[in-house]
Amino acid sequence: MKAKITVTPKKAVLDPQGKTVQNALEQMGYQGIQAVHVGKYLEIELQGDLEKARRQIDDACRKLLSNPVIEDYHFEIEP
Amino acid sequence: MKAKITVTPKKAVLDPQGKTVQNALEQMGYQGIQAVHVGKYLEIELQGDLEKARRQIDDACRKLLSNPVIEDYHFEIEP
Amino acid sequence: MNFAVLQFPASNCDQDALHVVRDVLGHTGRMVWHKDNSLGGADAVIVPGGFSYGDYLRTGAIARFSPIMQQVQQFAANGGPVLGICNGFQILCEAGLLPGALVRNRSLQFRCEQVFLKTTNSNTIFTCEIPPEKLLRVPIAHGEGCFFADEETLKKMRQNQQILWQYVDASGNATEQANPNGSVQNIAGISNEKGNVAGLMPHPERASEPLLGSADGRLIFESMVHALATRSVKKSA
Amino acid sequence: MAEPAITPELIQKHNLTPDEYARIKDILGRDPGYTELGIFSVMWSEHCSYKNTRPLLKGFPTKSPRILVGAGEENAGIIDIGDGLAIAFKIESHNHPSAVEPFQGAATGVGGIIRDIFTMGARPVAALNSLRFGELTSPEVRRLFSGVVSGIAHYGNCFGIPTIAGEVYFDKSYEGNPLVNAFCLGVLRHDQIARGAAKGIGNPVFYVGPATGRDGLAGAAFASQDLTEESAEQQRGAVQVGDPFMEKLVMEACLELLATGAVAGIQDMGAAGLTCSTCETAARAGTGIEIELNKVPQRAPHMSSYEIMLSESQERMLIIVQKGREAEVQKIFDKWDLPWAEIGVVTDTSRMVVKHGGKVVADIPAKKLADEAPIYNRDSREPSYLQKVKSFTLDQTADVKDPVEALKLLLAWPSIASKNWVYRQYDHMVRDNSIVCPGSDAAVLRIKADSIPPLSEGMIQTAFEDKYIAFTVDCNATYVYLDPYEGGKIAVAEAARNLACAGAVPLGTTDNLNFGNPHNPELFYQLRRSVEGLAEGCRAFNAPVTGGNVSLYNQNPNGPIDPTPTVAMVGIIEKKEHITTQWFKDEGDIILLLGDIIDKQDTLGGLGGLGGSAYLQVLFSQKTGTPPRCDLVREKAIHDLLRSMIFAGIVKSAHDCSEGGLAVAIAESCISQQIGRDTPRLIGANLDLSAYDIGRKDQLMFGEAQGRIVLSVSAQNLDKAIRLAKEKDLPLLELGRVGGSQLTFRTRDSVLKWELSELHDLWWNAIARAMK
Ligand SMILES: Nc1ncnc2c1ncn2[C@@H]1O[C@H](COP(=O)(O)OP(=O)(O)O)[C@@H](O)[C@H]1O
Ligand SMILES: [Mg+2]
Repeated sequence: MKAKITVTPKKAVLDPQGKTVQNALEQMGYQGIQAVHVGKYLEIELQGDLEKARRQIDDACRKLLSNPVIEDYHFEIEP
Repeated sequence: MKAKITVTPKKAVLDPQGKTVQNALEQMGYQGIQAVHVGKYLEIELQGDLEKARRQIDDACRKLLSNPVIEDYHFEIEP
Repeated sequence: MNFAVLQFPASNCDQDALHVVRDVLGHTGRMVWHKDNSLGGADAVIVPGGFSYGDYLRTGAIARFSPIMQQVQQFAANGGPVLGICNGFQILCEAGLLPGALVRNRSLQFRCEQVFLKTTNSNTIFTCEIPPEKLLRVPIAHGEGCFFADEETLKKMRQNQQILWQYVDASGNATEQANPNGSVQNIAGISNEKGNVAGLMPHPERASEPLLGSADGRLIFESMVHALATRSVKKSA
Repeated sequence: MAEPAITPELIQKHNLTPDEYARIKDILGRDPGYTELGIFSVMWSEHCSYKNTRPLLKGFPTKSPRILVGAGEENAGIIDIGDGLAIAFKIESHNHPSAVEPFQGAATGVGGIIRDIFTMGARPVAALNSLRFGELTSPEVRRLFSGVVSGIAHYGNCFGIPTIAGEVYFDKSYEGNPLVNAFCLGVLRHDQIARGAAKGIGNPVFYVGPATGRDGLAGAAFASQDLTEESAEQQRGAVQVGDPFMEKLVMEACLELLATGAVAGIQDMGAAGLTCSTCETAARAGTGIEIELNKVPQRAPHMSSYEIMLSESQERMLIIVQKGREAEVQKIFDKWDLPWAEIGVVTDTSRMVVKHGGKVVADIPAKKLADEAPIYNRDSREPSYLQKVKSFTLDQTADVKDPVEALKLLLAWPSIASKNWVYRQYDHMVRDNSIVCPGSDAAVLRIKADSIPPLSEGMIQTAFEDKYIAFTVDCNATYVYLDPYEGGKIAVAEAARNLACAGAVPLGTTDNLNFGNPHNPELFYQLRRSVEGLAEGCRAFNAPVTGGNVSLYNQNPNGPIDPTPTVAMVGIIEKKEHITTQWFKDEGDIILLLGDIIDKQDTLGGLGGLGGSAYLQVLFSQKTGTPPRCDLVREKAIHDLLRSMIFAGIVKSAHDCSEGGLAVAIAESCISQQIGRDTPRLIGANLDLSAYDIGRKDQLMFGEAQGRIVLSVSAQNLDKAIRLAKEKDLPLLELGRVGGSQLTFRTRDSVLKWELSELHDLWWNAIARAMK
């Protein structure tokens, strides 16, 4: 199985990186950009039972992979 | 529209972050983990015509958002 | 001898580079703002260290799109000498003026410490004044200095002798231990194929006065000066 | 948006007592609105008003002929260093935010203190940090420790300021409540001093920097209450995130702008953001100020006036511009691609008026709000634990059995071990001025022409000799816990000693008072007594206090932290030839001890310097006993003598004896020079202590008597050194010679040997190992 995890800064939290990238894109002439958010992407290849994996990944996201104070996470598991 | 972009390190590039996360996960007692890859995730909210957006994002990925020497990118656009 | 030191938003070793070429080596030099469209007739360009654009996205990724970089491309294409230090090295790689790329240190930590460098090619305009056997003691200060290039790029670089400096231990061996960031083959600095553009992660401008612990870094600037004096290199627009 | 009604519960939630609320009504002549309540609550929090500590702080010496801007006048004090140049420096705590989110908490702490410095018109050129954590055996502590260190590194490195010195201690009492104190020093010319005053009726008020979000709402208030799960949870709502890239641009732009002369007043938006900066600038100038919140750039939708006024979004500045020169300001901020907005005007009403969409949401007399917070003289009672401490004797403690092992254990103790795991993550060399980097008693920085901010039109900078500034930050909180008064004196004495070892004369001090809840009389006693000790120390070394910071309510469920009055001291070195480092230099040099082996006059505990020692903590897990006394007169005499020897050009190395006593100081002198990555320069020493080995060996080797310095001189200068000591009639003991690849101590009945490579490995790698 493969777990695909995205970790993004909470909306209320300042995302200086996103802002800087947005400015750069506008400088380069790209149009119609309203917001840019930069986060982390993780791919975890793992074996075993799907349900267990789901629980493990969710647990790991909270405990290790994201910083719940400033980040949200989201994941899917591909068989 | 929202463009969801993932940028991942090429296999040949050493990914110490991935290794560290894998070790940490194993330390924490998670089982069956074969590999971990850590990359970037970008969300770009934009307006305008879908096709144009697709071209723009692809262009931006090649020019700015990823470095072809070390990274691969992939994106989807949600209407 | 007239140096142009580029200044990007959050360059922070720009003053240091200018200090060394002007106050220590007694040449002329001036800052060139990243929005400018001219290098003002400089004989050589230094792309200094720092955290241009906060290192956001990728080190050097955004800076390379500044207007001044087109002038640098031109200048380099005409054979003008360009030296990138630390973040400057990263910018030159991103701009395609140098091969490869710089990624996160293997330790995942920023490292600031003295390292020893072996010069692996002494007949370039950046190394000609460095005694072949001499080890340079120069500080590093970076979080993303791990040099990467794929096998065939490395092969070409070796053939063209584009690898200029390697991290070594006190006795000159390029050991695993001596490698502060995980760079392939302990690579600390390289040049382009033509040999007129070079980049390195260590900071020679921080090792150009005995008072600061080492003056070995001077040799790199003095090499550029010597080369320019003896060869005829084009002036910038 | 409907604002909540003011209820007693709401008032209490804002940490305001009924009396304080009555006073507010009194000042306003009516009930406050919700926004006004928030404004008062942050301005009258301990963090902004020092309401519990002001009476104590009055005891600090704050005058000297060199002081250009004194304590409390502005964001930071300023000291003359000659040739028309000056330095501005200050220390600031970010303890509670770092407990909630270590990386961002520490990063924004650094950002905040840097802003305080360039707000004065100075260019920030050096950063220090003083850190306290629980023991590294706890995973949670390791998380906080590495988070804080990488947060400091992230901000300072990116901004481009060398983090050149600091200190780290590990002790159970800080578990869950780490201390993160950040110091910054800047350089400027006398004629470049900027003021945080809203001068000039009719002058426009500018807002510069990123948009305001809900970040760190009321952080000042948060820092002024016990750290509890709930209070922390509130904060998690919107943690402040630092953007060093933005700060670097704001700093360069502000210095450029100040050079134009278009600025009438400037103030950073730190704690209590817009609230504090507007009312303080008005109060300082005796003017009024009026702002319209709809003009304030906002990051989040539908922000209430309460939220906008109390937000602590980072990297923002308030600038009062000379009327008619707005265009110059706009030009510079556009050059640096910085957001700015004109949000208000200076008035003659001496009131702070805040409008939101034209509607007045706050109308408060600025001076009363800023300067007339209630002042409390808290009760203080000698803590009961001190009785037990004082009665401690060594009767139950046998003399050291295995001194060889003991020294190894001490060198590997995280609080004594090398802090290279920390400072190698900090860029401590950027700006090309770091002469003595982290790893010696005090760091030494060069001040050169490019250290000062851009000059105004018509200013001529006459060339000046480079200047050399020395830095240290110190506080042995164990001593302070065991004897707040002596401990306070010792913190200052150790700082001054570290400066003297570098060849420097103290210029001034900034202190950070990290303590527990002031409502607890026993904790307030610690605060009161140690401040008295600090004050006396600063007087003794002519190092007046130019400013500082108070952080109370530092405790966790297990109780308060050890009282930790951190002392950062800055000194000047006259000639570069005087710059001295702590490590031994050459084979054959003579090793001397300036001061006594045992402090015979120590009538306090008579523990021979073992009270509160690292030795008792490491080998017997005992943190007790009366700490060594501190004789300030003698200490000062010792420092003066050391300097006279350094000025005479005969001192090759000087290292102060602190934690771990003589043995640790000698060992560090042998192993602490690092010439390159994984490349120490080890140099042995051969000592004969038999003549002094008359009492207990543990006292001889590991006692921490104060006022002692280990130095080395070349053989031919020995007589000269002895003569100088005789003249001052101070003890200078010959201990042995530098040389070899081992450290050996000859005692009355044995010869103790250590391999340097082993000692270095234990000391250099201890923290890295603990972090694995
Ligand atoms: N957090 C830190 N940041 C930078 N330097 C540090 C830090 N902690 C310790 N150091 C450096 O390590 C050396 C030893 O620190 P310390 O044991 O406190 O010295 P001393 O006991 O002489 O005051 C000093 O040079 C100090 O500046
Ligand atoms: Mg200390």
